[in-house]
Formats: sequence, C-alpha cells, structure tokens
Amino acid sequence: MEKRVFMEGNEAMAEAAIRAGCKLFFGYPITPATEVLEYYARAMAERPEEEIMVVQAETELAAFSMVAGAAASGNRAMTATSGPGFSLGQESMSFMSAAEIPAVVVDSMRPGPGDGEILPAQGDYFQAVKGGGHGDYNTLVLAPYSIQEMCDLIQEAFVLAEKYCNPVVMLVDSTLSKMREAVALPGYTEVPDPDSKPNALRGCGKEESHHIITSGDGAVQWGEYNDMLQEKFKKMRENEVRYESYEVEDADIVMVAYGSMARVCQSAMRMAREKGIKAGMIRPISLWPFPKEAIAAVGDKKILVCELSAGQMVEDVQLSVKDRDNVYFHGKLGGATPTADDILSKIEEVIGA
Amino acid sequence: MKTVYEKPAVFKEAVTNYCAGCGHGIVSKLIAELIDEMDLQEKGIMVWPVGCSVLSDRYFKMDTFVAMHGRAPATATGIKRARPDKLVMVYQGDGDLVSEGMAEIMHAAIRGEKLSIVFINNAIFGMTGGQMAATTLIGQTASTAPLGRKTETSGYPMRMAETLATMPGVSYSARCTINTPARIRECKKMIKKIYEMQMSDQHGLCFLEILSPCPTGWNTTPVNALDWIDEKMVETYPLGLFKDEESE
Amino acid sequence: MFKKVVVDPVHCKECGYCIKFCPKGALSKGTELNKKGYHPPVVNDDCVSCGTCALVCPDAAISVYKE
Amino acid sequence: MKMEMLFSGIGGQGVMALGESICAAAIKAGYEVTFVPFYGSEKRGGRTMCNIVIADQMESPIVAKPSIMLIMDERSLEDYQDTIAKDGTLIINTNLVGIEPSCECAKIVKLPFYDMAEQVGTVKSANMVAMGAVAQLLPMIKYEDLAGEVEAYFSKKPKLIPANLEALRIGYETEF
Repeated sequence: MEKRVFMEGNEAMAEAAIRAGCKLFFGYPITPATEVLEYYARAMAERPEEEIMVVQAETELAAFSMVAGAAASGNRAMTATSGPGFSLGQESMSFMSAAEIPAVVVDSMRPGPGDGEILPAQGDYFQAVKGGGHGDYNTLVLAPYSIQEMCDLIQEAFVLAEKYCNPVVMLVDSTLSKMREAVALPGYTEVPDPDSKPNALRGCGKEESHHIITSGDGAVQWGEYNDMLQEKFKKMRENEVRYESYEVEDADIVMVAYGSMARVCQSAMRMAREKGIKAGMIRPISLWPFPKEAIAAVGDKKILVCELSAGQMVEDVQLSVKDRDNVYFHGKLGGATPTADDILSKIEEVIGA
Repeated sequence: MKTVYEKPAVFKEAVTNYCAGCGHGIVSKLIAELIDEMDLQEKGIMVWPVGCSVLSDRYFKMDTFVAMHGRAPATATGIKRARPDKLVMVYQGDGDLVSEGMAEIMHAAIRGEKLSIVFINNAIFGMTGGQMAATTLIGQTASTAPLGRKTETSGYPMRMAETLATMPGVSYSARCTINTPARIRECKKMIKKIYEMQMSDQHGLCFLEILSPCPTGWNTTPVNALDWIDEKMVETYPLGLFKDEESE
Repeated sequence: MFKKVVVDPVHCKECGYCIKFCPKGALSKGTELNKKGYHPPVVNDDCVSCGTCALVCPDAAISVYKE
Repeated sequence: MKMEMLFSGIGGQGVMALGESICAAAIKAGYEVTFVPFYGSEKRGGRTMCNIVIADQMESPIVAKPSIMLIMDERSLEDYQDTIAKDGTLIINTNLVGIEPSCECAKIVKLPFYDMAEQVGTVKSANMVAMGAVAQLLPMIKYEDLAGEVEAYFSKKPKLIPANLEALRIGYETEF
C-alpha cells in the first residue's frame, strides 16, 4: 500500500480519478467543489505525459453536456459541482441515463435552498437519489464518509458506470471536500480501450454505426426501451447495495447516517457505549440502491436517522421498516453539523422515549 | 451508361420526416454527398440538435450524437476534446442555436473550439409548429406572434454569422442560402470548406449559416418559400462571407 | 428501357422544386399517387440529364443517368 | 486517545498552515487525524478557523469541546471561548486580544506571539511561535517532525527556514 499522505478531500478525489484513467474533466467553479477543477487544471499543466484535458465550461449545463459528449466517445470523463450546479446538470443526468452514457458526477453538497451557504449539508439527497431530472431513470449514488473512501469509491464509480452504461453520482459534502486527513492514494488502474466499448462514438467507417439518441419512435418502441432501462435498474438494485454496519447486533438503538454525518454518529456511538447505552449504526454507502434489507433486519429496535437536512433519507428508512413509529429523526439545516455530543443527547432522548 | 446523380451511399433507406420542400433535406443531402466524396464515414462524428433534424440518426450511416436542446456545441466540445483527430460535424437549427443554446455556441466560439457548425436559419420554430424564433423577421407572423413580430415586445432578429465573425476564436463565418441550383452548389462548397478547415487542425470554430425554406412554418408552398427567402429574408440576413482566416 | 431520370416514388414529397428548376421544362406533375398521397413527377424526352432536378430535390429521391 | 483542537485567527496569520503542520506531524506519529478548515467569505483578512482531531481511530471531524484552543485575535475569542472543554487549555495571542476571557477552563496561557516572533526576526513567524506553544501540549508529536514540517512548508523559500525554526523553538521552550 502506498504511503499515507495528508490531503484535502477534493484534491485526493481528483488524484484518484486521474489514476482511474479519467483524463477528461469539465467543470465550472463552485464552492465547495472548485478544488477538483483546479487540481485537474494543475495536473493538465504540470503532467503533460498524462494527456489530461480540462475545459472550464461556461455553465454547469455546458460542463455536463461536455461530459456526456466525452464519455460517449468511450473515454472516462467527469465533472464536480455543488447543489446549484447539480440542479443545472439534471437535464444531462436524465439524458445520460436514457442514452446509456457512463460518466461520473460529483455533487459536493452545501445547504440550500437557493444559493444558500457554502457549508456542509445533505439536502441534495432527494435530487441525487430520486432523480432530479425528468422521466423514469436511476443513477447509482455513492456516499463516502472519509477521504480514503472518496478515493476508493471514485475509482470504483468509473467501473460501475461502464458496467451499467449509466452515470454514477458521488454524493459528498463540504466537510469531506474541504477537510484533510491521511489517505493512501489508490494506484493507477487498468482502463478499457475506448474502442472496445459497444456504443462508443469513434467514426464507424464501413462498420455498423453508433448512435447516441434519447428520442423515441412511438409509444410501443419507447415503452420497450424504457422497460429495457428498468430491467437494468433492477439489476443495479439487486447487485450494487453497499453499506457498513457497526455493533448493530446487541444494540437497543441503531443510527442510520451517511457521509460526514456518519463520522459524527460513529463517534457518538462510541460515547454512548462508554456510557453503557447499546448504540449501533448502519451506514449506507450506496444511497441508490438503498440498503433496505439491512435496515429491515434491524427488526423492532429503535432507529435514529441523522442527516444534515430536514429529513430526506429518513423516508427511505421508513419505507424499509415495518413499524414507522420506531424511526426517529434528527436533522440540522443551514450548514452547522451536529457534534457527537448533540447526537449523544438525541440518542439518550430516543432511548428514554 | 453514366451516372449523373444517385442518392449518397451514406444515406439510409428511411424516408425523412421533413415536410415537402424542407431545406433541411437539401442541406442533409449536401452533407451526405460530402461524406461520400471526402470519405468521412470513419473520420466524422455527427452532432445533431433538437428540432426538426432530431431524427437524423435514422438518415445517416454515421456515428451520431443527438444532443440535448441547445447543447450541441458543448457536447461536440466534449467529443472533440476526447477524440481530437475526428471531424466533429455539428448541425443546429435556430431554436437550438440562437435560443436555447446561445451560451453554448458563443462559448464554443470564445474558446475557439475546432468544430464545424452548420446552422439552419429558417426564422421560425419548425418542429413545435411555427412559433416565433429569435431569428423571426420583424412583422413575420408566427403562432406566438399572430400579428407579426413586434420589436416592442419581442426585440430584433439575431444575426449570428455577423456576430460570430467579430470573434477571434472564429476562423470562418458566412451566410448562404439554397433557393436556387447555383446557390445549392455554392452552399456545398462552403460546407466542404468548413470541414476541410477543421481537418487541417489549424483553425478555430468554423460557422456556416444557411437561410433555409420552411414552407410549413411560413404557411406557404415550397416553391413560394424559395422566393420568400429573396423577397424577405436576405434583407435582414444578407448573404456573404464575413470572415475567412484562410483568405486573410 | 433506359431512363434518364428515375424518381423514387417512396421518397418523393411533391415539393415541385425539380419541376421549377428543370432548365428544359422536361418535368411535370405526375398523375399517380404514392403511398403518402404525393404525385411523383414524370419526365419527357426533352431531358438532357443535366442533374439539376437531383440537385434541388430535398429528399434525394431522384437519380439521373446519361447514355 | 482522542484530542480535539480549535485554532482561530484572521487571514494572513498562518493559522491554517500551523494546523496543517501539526496534523502532518501527528500522522507521522501514526494517529488518525482530521483537519477541517472554515473560512469567512472575505478573501483577505477574514476569519480563518480550523477543527483538528487527533485520535487512535477514525472519529468525527467536527470539534465540539476543544481541549486545546488557540486564539489569535479578539473576535475569535468572543466567538469560540464558550465551546472550550472544562479541562481544556486556552492559548491567547495577547498582541491582538485586549479583553479578558470569560470562559471556564483548566488553564489560560497568555503570550504575545507577535512580540516573541519579532525578537527572532519578523512578526510573520507569530504562527510558528504559537505552534511551538501548542506543541508543548501535544506529547504524542515529536518536535523534530514538527520542525521537519516547517522546513517542508518553506522548501521553496529556504531563506526563511532558520527564522521560522527559531520562532518554533522559542514557542516550544516558553514556560507556562
């Protein structure tokens, strides 16, 4: 394993993406995701041998469209943005899913609605997980909780995007983007030949031509196409659930949290255990597909969902369990992250309830 | 027996969805002829817009990306940056390029993207059924301008070719039309020119605006539509070459 | 029998451009309907195989040959 | 072991560089470390604050009750003093803090970092003096590692290294 380096989340993630063979980056500056674009721009300037290509686009609308074009050519491509830019990118999210274009999109969440703040938040859960664009589509949504996991998952994100020919969202937040911690940067990965991908635009010559289209030809054809996509989403749901559970077995109360909030809950869990409260935690890593079964298996224990939102993931938790009254919620809005002590008080309150 | 003209080989069998007398058909045919003559099937990747030409993937045996509305220049940027050795052939209408995608075309021009853009100006929204476009002439009626376009409420027709010609990132900008056999031949030469310029790898954005008949959108017959271009359109949209880096 | 102008009856939409621009006036509206309800043009012996009709046809429906 | 720290000052004082150097030295010593920066919206002269957690295992990066709080200016003291842990140590830069702290904590250290830095060269090294003072409270970090971080930080301006190392040393050796 490579020596651990002390790196910022955005920069480490960008480096991991470069090492995953993503040489094409398109972005628009927005806090707290800008450092990904800046890191790529520096890499393009300083590492000519890697043939990195970065375009600072005029809008996120354009950046996402550039990603779509570049990824459609069979090459790994990505963008990184925050909520306001992710909103603009939704037309492309819907389009890329419909057109089966594999791409990776990072949304580093900050509190909305509107321009909001540039602090951490998790209010883009619905937009990312439920599909913020038009039509019936799904994208894999991965939510790391450490810089190490940001690096490991973004490398996997490219593989998953190609496996399912579908965009993958990396849902992080301002804390993970801006904080620094020690990380063992993953190495360079094997990258498939762009021409080996079935529908990559390459110039067909006399062979069968390749088409990236999302318009239908009547209700029957478009219905069948949609059914095919749904079949694929079903496979994703079956095969790509990711989560970690911590001390759930003997727990009286199980927290559910993701991303930086899960880091806080993990510390709160240890503090609770020290006080003799049997607390556990389930941390969804894939937010779509959601680890429904793991949460259902909690049974009749009390569940405390913690989010930096007014309560978004909590709906998926409620859909996963038999008794919704067992599900408690603690959220914070505006950019302040609850401390482990705050969560511990909430645990005590729920246990007493 | 000698063949004077046969349908270009790159065309598929599909009957186009274009109305009778539609200029899209003529320009598509010219592009198809050039693909055959210049042997571009392997070199070229086509980017089509949303608009009447949205179904063009059915007409061409070419690698094709039908972009989101207005985003063709951005999508084409992504393709060209990923595969710089390819000829990226962009085609857009006026709803796509001037309205929905104004930012994308202007910024592709600002960046001097190595793209060839064919722009069909028919002064109307065709696909959605005859609504006013940014290119609609003053006084011209449309379903959303039943008394004709009024400058007080809807402003002025946008001259893309002239505007782009002022930009350093643009290497070629011209406006032509296709309402006579001679002009169709001229138009083909100009399309060829913008493809060759991109392939030379020496130039930035190359732009060709084509005034194109839309008999349905103009509520007239195909033959009268050809006359309308001379009678009405060229006054607002003068034909000509506004910039050519190669001849400077 | 050798034909100078072959009109593809499937693709023709009867726009009339070929008739308008034929320098010899050799093309005229046909009497037979195609499946879409259009009348593909017919050609008379004045045709000199110049190819103008094919050039202006928006539907690439016309092929032209010379003896 | 889990230690939470909060360092706060104004832009240009080098609070972030100080925090990052301590983190890097703690990582060298084998700890799990998180550094979370917070900036004011001003590009120059605004608030700079960081949360640092040094622990045996991965913990919450959000600091609730810092056991070491370094305050480089008066506004920072007003904003953060109430969050300090009861058994914590508050270190104040008296050159920019005129008011008395009102918080309850185990120990308050008052040092004129600007004056001390000036003695060995320039006020710009005040953050290094402060880092030396903080390092006294961090027995798990090796002084040599911290000095190594200072050298690395100024690797592009090697002329500045001796003065900054000296600033670090006087902070480290000041008794309190």
